[in-house]
Amino acid sequence: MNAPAKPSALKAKDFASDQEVRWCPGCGDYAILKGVQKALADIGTPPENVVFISGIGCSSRFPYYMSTYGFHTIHGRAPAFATGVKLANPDMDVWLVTGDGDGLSIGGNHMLHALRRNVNMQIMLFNNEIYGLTKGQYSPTSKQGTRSPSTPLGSLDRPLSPVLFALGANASFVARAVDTQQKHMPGVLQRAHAHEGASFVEIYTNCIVYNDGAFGSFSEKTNAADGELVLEHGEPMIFGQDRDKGIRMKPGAIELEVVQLGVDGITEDDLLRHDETNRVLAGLLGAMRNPDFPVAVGVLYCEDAEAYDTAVYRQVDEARAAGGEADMNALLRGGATWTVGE
Amino acid sequence: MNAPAKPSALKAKDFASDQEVRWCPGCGDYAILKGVQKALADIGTPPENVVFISGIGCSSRFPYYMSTYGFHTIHGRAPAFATGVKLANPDMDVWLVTGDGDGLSIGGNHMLHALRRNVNMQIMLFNNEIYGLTKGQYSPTSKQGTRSPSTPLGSLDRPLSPVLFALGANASFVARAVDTQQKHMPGVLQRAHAHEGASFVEIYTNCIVYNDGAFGSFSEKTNAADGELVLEHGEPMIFGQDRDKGIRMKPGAIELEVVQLGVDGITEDDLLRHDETNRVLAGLLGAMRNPDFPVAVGVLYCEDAEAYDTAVYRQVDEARAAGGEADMNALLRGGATWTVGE
Amino acid sequence: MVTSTAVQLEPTGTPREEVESVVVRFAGDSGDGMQLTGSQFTLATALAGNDLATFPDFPAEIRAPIGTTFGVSAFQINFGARKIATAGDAPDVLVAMNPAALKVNLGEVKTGGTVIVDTGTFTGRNLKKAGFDSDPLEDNSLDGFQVLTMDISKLTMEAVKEFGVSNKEALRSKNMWTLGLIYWLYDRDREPTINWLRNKFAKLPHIADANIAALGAGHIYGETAELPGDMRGFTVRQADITPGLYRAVTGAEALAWGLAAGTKLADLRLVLASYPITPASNLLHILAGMKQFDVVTFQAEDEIAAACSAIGASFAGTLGVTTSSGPGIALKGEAIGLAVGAELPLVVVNVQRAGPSTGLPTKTEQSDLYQAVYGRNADAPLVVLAASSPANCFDMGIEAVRLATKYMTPVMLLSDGYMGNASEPWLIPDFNDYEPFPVKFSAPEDIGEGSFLPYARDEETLARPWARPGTSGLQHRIGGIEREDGSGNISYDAENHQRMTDLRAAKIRGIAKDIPLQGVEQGNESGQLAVVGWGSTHGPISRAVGNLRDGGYDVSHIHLHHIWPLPSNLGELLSGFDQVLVPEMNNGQLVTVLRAEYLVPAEPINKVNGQPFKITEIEDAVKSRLDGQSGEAK
Amino acid sequence: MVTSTAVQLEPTGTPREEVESVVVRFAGDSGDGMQLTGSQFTLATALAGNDLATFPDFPAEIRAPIGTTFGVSAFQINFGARKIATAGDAPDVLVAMNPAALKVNLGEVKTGGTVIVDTGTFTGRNLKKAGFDSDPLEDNSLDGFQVLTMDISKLTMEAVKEFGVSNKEALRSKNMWTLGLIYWLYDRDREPTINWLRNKFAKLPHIADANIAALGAGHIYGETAELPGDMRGFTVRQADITPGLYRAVTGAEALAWGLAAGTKLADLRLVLASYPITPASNLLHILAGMKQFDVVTFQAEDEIAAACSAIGASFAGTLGVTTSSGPGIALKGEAIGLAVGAELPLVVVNVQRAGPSTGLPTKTEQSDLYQAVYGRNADAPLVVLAASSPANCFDMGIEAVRLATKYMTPVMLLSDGYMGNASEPWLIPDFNDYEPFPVKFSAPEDIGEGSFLPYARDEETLARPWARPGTSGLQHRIGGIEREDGSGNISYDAENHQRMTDLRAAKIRGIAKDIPLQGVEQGNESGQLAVVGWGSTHGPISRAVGNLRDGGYDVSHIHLHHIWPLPSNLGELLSGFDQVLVPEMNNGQLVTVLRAEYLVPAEPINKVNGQPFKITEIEDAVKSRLDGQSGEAK
Ligand SMILES: Cc1ncc(C[n+]2csc(CCOP(=O)(O)OP(=O)(O)O)c2C)c(N)n1
Ligand SMILES: Cc1ncc(C[n+]2csc(CCOP(=O)(O)OP(=O)(O)O)c2C)c(N)n1
Ligand code: SF4
Ligand code: SF4
Ligand SMILES: [Mg+2]
Ligand SMILES: [Mg+2]
Repeated sequence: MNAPAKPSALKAKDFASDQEVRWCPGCGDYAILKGVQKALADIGTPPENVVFISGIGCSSRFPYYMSTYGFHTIHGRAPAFATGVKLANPDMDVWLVTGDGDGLSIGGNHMLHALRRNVNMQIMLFNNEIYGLTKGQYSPTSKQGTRSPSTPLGSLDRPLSPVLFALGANASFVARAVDTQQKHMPGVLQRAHAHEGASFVEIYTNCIVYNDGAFGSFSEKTNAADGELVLEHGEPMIFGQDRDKGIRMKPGAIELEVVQLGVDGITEDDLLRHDETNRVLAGLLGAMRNPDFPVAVGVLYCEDAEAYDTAVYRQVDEARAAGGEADMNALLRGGATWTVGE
Repeated sequence: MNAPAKPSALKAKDFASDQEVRWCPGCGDYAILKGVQKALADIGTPPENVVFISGIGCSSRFPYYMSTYGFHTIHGRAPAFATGVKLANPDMDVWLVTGDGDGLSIGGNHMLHALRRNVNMQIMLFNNEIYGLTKGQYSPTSKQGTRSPSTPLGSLDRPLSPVLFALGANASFVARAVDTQQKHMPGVLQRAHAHEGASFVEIYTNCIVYNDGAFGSFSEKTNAADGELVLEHGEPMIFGQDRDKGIRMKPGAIELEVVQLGVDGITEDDLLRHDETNRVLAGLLGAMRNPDFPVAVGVLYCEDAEAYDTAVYRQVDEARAAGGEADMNALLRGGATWTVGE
Repeated sequence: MVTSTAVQLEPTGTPREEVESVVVRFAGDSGDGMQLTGSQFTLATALAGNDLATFPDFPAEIRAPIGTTFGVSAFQINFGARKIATAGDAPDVLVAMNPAALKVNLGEVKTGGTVIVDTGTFTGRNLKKAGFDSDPLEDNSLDGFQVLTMDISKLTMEAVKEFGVSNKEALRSKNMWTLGLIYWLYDRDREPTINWLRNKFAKLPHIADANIAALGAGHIYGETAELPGDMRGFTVRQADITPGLYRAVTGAEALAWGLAAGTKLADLRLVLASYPITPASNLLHILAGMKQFDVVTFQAEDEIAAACSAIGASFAGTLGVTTSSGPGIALKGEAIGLAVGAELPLVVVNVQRAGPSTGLPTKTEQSDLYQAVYGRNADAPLVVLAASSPANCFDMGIEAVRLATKYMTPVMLLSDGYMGNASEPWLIPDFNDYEPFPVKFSAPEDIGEGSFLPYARDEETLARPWARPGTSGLQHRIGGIEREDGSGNISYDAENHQRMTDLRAAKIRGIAKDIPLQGVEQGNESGQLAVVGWGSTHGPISRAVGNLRDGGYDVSHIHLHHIWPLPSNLGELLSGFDQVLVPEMNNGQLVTVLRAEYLVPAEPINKVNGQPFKITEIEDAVKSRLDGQSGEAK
Repeated sequence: MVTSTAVQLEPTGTPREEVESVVVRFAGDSGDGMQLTGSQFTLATALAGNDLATFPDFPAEIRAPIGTTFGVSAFQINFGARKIATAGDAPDVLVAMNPAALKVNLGEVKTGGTVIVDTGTFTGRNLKKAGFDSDPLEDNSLDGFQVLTMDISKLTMEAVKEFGVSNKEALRSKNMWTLGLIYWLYDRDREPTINWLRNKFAKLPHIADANIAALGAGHIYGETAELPGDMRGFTVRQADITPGLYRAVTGAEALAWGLAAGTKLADLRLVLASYPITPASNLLHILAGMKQFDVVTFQAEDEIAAACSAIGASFAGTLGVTTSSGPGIALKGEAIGLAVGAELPLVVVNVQRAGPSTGLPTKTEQSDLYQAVYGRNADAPLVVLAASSPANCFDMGIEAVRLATKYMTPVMLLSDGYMGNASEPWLIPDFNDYEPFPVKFSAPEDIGEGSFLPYARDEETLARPWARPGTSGLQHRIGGIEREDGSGNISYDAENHQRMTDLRAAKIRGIAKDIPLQGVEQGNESGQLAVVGWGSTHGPISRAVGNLRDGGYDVSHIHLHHIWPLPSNLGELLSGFDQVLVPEMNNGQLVTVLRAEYLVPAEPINKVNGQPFKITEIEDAVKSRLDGQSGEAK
């Protein structure tokens, strides 16, 4: 699952289409576009074998800006369209772009089922915690109390955490990246690509118009070191400007705590080491939120499992091997027949 | 949240309608009907203040058999109808009946959002791991490899666990019951009723026609003691015919293990005590499956939180208090106006 | 002449009465195996050389409590020496395996018809369950019928006792005993059923033996027992049927095979994405077993996902198909609109059921025509086809694939619950006789210097090109926002939207040039009255018009398989009739389309009770219009 | 006579030319504040006593890069001394704040019209962004127009520099400078705008001051600068308007208020469940701010949930309302079918947009009539209403609530993007003049001895009773499976299904008795040609027919507010005209319904480019039909 990127002659710009990019100036989606084009160049799949599928939303305009095949579909249904593409042709490298509204409000069910089925594709959920395209209504990831055109007195719903939702949906790969972190994002996307099955990547993105600064506590350069925990499989969980803080299991409890290295005799050995294969740990990490905890980014969870589309064609191949050549005339003549003579 | 049942003059039969029950003879849903009528009698809400809402499926015929108000709606959408009822009249005691197909296949999204919003109702998901009404296709909870009319070579999808899904959906109350366990079920339902917000109860039920015996390893009388762990808040996790087995955290790991009391010096004190308020523990318990683990039943998770409909009417009341009497003529005349004279 | 291959007809024992056609209905508890009994009788009847049509009528419950009226399952067959068009208006013979079956079905039996009853089930308890206040065998309820009572339960038990089967298993052979009796009554051969039993119970030979013994016992009972009245068995001559190899086929089978055949002719993989729903699920089940035909099936999480993944599959260069029934089709509307805008091939099958809303899932209706023709937001024209009989589903399946791929458009194909479940004899076609219509995907060399234009158009068909992902140089992006003519790029330009709207409409309208001119099934090309039908009303209309013409009425039968666009000559054709009558199992839908299109004063005959038309209902409607007319020839 | 309350009109400085009506279009970058400018001008114009109509035209992007053509935002107003029916076919005056605005809008300006340009933005970079190869101010592109060029950017900067605002803030006042100029041009009062600015920037007084200074500077520029040619400012006389208190109202506002007013008249709580979608979201936003009117709003997870929770709310005894646009309405189809079957009140509002599929969300169309009338599975009739103008939305909102609650039925109310966003002056009604229609819920005492029958019917309306959960003794169960007449229990009975289908149809058809007879808006009750319209085409048709009648043509204007059922006299009315013409912003939908219902040879005029009809388009269509006719009076 940790397949290294093949050397590739492709450049990021080979994945850019001729269409003018039309997000608001300063929108976080520009940075993600750059990060994705970089990741694709690193991965090296020829553009004609890549398909981008999206729903509806600002983020879902994404496919138009890629030089690959692309389908900008309808609101919330991108996982279903993408599943269809893989069922038709499992050789295509399918990337899905959705938003927090598209993917978790109207499209929550398709997301759920694409994840549990483990259809082989990369799902990038651009989470700006707001409906951008329809001008600023709150979304299922908006913080409680969000004032928006549809909630002038503040929203009342408890928000969803995309990664906890994905883990509950039995996803086999769950990761996080941040629009502003251009160094980190392509690596996460490469990991997602290398994974067989549905790879879910939540990408925080700043909607400068309707929800500016929602992630400033960790996405801004000055806050990243203290606000974020960058996960690496097998590595101890250290963070902080001075790399002097860590995460461990609170003794005697089933919860995490932040500790200070060097204080009370705490050393690196006391810290949790990241284990990507532990779904429960992923849940603990995914639930960490500023300011009490750093926000975990990178690969939270990764589990080996057969991809759905692979299994589908395994069954097709087995049926063909067992059933012999498919003969339409034989099919029509199977079972009880009788002849009426001249 | 542990409100004791009020003494009630109502009997189970006061909740039975005059309609003939039309499930297959031997269907587990009969037992659930009995359990629910018993629980309602114990709770004591007058039938006219109770509303049963269901989707479509064998299980969803439920409302016709209750002497309360009832609405048998359309496939998968019961949580949305129920939300509407609570928005219209938060005083109604709303119970939702759905199946594993109704509630988690077509209806997964509404379930997700009803749970995270924490709309005050009891959601009973009758999980028989199959589509009963449409004659036996596999469902999202069917085990991988299930042979059914739509998967003659075996199903390929990874199943969902309803309780893990609910936890990932940020549900505030998650529990489990079993059709055959008539002593246990009413208590769980009472707890669900006492909880403010969306109470999710997975109820295993046997589809005698299309999936007979799916839960035999713990739902049959002879297997229950060894196959099941009955959860009680604050109590150590002990199970087994001889109450000699227990559950503890595996030392040094974030996972559970089954241990034998008395062996290797293990005592009750080594065992986990159930803590309903720990969502991560609930996830660990919800994931336990036969034969390696007992199946956890009872209240897995329960958290205090304001119900959505309560909050909605809080805002309405605040707006009324602030805005004064609602005057339609004043509304129409608000803002810029001008007079055209005779 | 009929030769039944590898089957020897038994010599007839007693002198038999000859009849031209008969309607038999088997009715019993859901657990009594009436559907099996019916299909075995169908096969035996086909082998005997009769023409036939059948109507299975399932209960809505999976397994209703035994003995209740709502648990009654029935199977009706109409067979004869002449062309049989419907399953028959009213049974000549009713077999009632229990009181509930009698209760539910007696009302439909022809006056003077025969009622065969298993007295073994007429216990007080069962009578009560069926809602009888007194025993209908003892009061006068059955006056006017020829009643044959026998204790089939007991007779079966006796017949099978030597095979060491349990009581329960023994009683399960009752249906075979009954079948044996009916075989005797109509002089059918038992051999194919015996073979079928041996095969079905290959692993349980004692069960096979018991069933075969019961079958034989019922037959012997007919031969030897003193049946009341002048009942001495019947002969139904062989019908005059086109020679060839036949099979029985249900609409579900024929449609599934037709779709697979169509994609083979188009040289495509078929990707079926569906969500179970009565009565469409069978299509999913059948295609799920056809993986060797390059058929991939997918049970989606809901109908929306099914439609969307089918469209995704079409985008990826295979044929996406999605199947459902009315309420499920409603959910697919938004996605179908995308397929219209994106101009991707897609076949949407609607096996209609009685509505509105959940309605009566197990009952038939053809009330989704409005939905098919008009049921989308905005101007979103597509092709609508309707099969007319179980066997016709095969050809309509192929036609749907042909039009979808040739014109890059969604095609809505309408079947219904009746057609889907009923079976009819089918002269099996030779697949090699079908003209292939392989899809030509765009190739890199097609585009020359410029870049690929996904919304360039074929001059003749107005179809856009289809470029398969994976093809180098043809990368393109499409979507639901209005697309620029040619490039397909997003365009908010006003005139482009007008042009694209016009093009989409013209493309679909133009298909009228590519479908057969509308013919007249029976009768003249003009005259006093045309009965215009579509879908599974074909059978009753065809028989009714035949009868009426035999009776001297100037009536013609016009049957539509192409609902949208309509055949280009239809308007002219209809204008040649004084009256146009449109029988529909809905509240009047095709009639609206015809009136709007052609301003012909077409009138509806509606039936919305979940049952197919009776022949007499159509006859009466025509007669009431023509008999009133002054002077002229009837 | 017009008196503007509390506002003094400034004395006119220069001698002015009198004109009867004028069309002005403000166009600029999305960031230039054109919508604000437009609405301020609208208010000032209303205060000046003119009649008016407006058309805001937003870009599809939230914030397109500055200076691009797809980022252009425009606002058009037509005002005059006579009745104004539309926002005007072609601008007399175009204000172009940058090259892109000029590029996009110039084509529509009337020949000889005036073009006002901010030269400060005509930099090489901006010209390129707008797609100009050469500077249109320097080549001959503007020949034939009266061009007023001035460096508005610079003039504004100078006017505001004393207020210590940043450059960026200063430039943001450009729109006020421009508004000042136009105020001068048409002799409008600045005072209300000044008050509005003070109010809006109450917390930023220096910004308010800067804007007010810019407004004044633009005005002074007009008064003092040497404007080219004979441009000397215009006077538009006050129109002859019904006296009373007026306000400007958008369709969204009027509709939201109408729904709230309707539920008040029905004595019900309103529960609005909706999912955001352009151009319907405003309804949700407005109602979300009306909690004190016993309005509960709910942003559901999708449109299906929105429809279902609205229906749930109706089941619970409040009025469920759900609002959306075409694609969202498509998703609600299945749920609406349940409301039809369950016979629950429900108001479904469709603010139509251009389609199919995602289409052009910010452009207008009226192409969802098919979907409204026919777009469900099975026979599922409901009421369809259509508002005809922004202000009319108020009354139609009330009418929707009245019919839904009186007849226990879903009502589909059609608005459109144009109507929703456009504003018009509204003679504010007195809410006390509206007749209340309080719902009478079933009460325990109604049922006497027997049990409650949820499908008993009112003899006159055929409506079933409405029993509110919480009412003792009226517990009942309903659902989507066919319900037994009376008891509402599940019934698979064939004749019951027929009866219920007939009852549902008869109930809706019967509503024709409860709606106004169709009148003629202009012209005679019979004659050569009737133009039949619905929805927001009311404006252009009304003006076109007026013009035509002034020109001696025998034309009448018939406008439908009730689409289904149709008014009972409509067929007869239409039959009195030789020709019937149906202009629609779709590919011909109402025309289909009229042809099918009445067999009248109605002909369509279609326009599907996302823009409202121009008056001349309708005039031309009528003339081409009537001018060709021999001999008779035009
Ligand atoms: C069926 C349907 N319902 C609603 C809409 C309107 N709509 C378009 S995008 C969107 C939400 C976008 O939010 P999100 O997915 O978070 O994307 P963002 O714009 O924030 O990137 C909505 C409600 C639609 N296009 N189609
Ligand atoms: C829109 C729609 N799609 C499909 C169906 C058919 N359908 C009815 S119930 C059901 C699944 C039932 O499964 P489940 O929810 O598990 O209930 P069970 O019968 O097992 O209790 C399906 C697919 C329907 N009624 N409506
Ligand atoms: S509205 Fe927000 S999310 Fe959309 S393009 Fe603008 S900044 Fe980005
Ligand atoms: S099919 Fe299964 S779930 Fe449905 S009623 Fe029968 S036993 Fe119960
Ligand atoms: Mg978003
Ligand atoms: Mg189930």
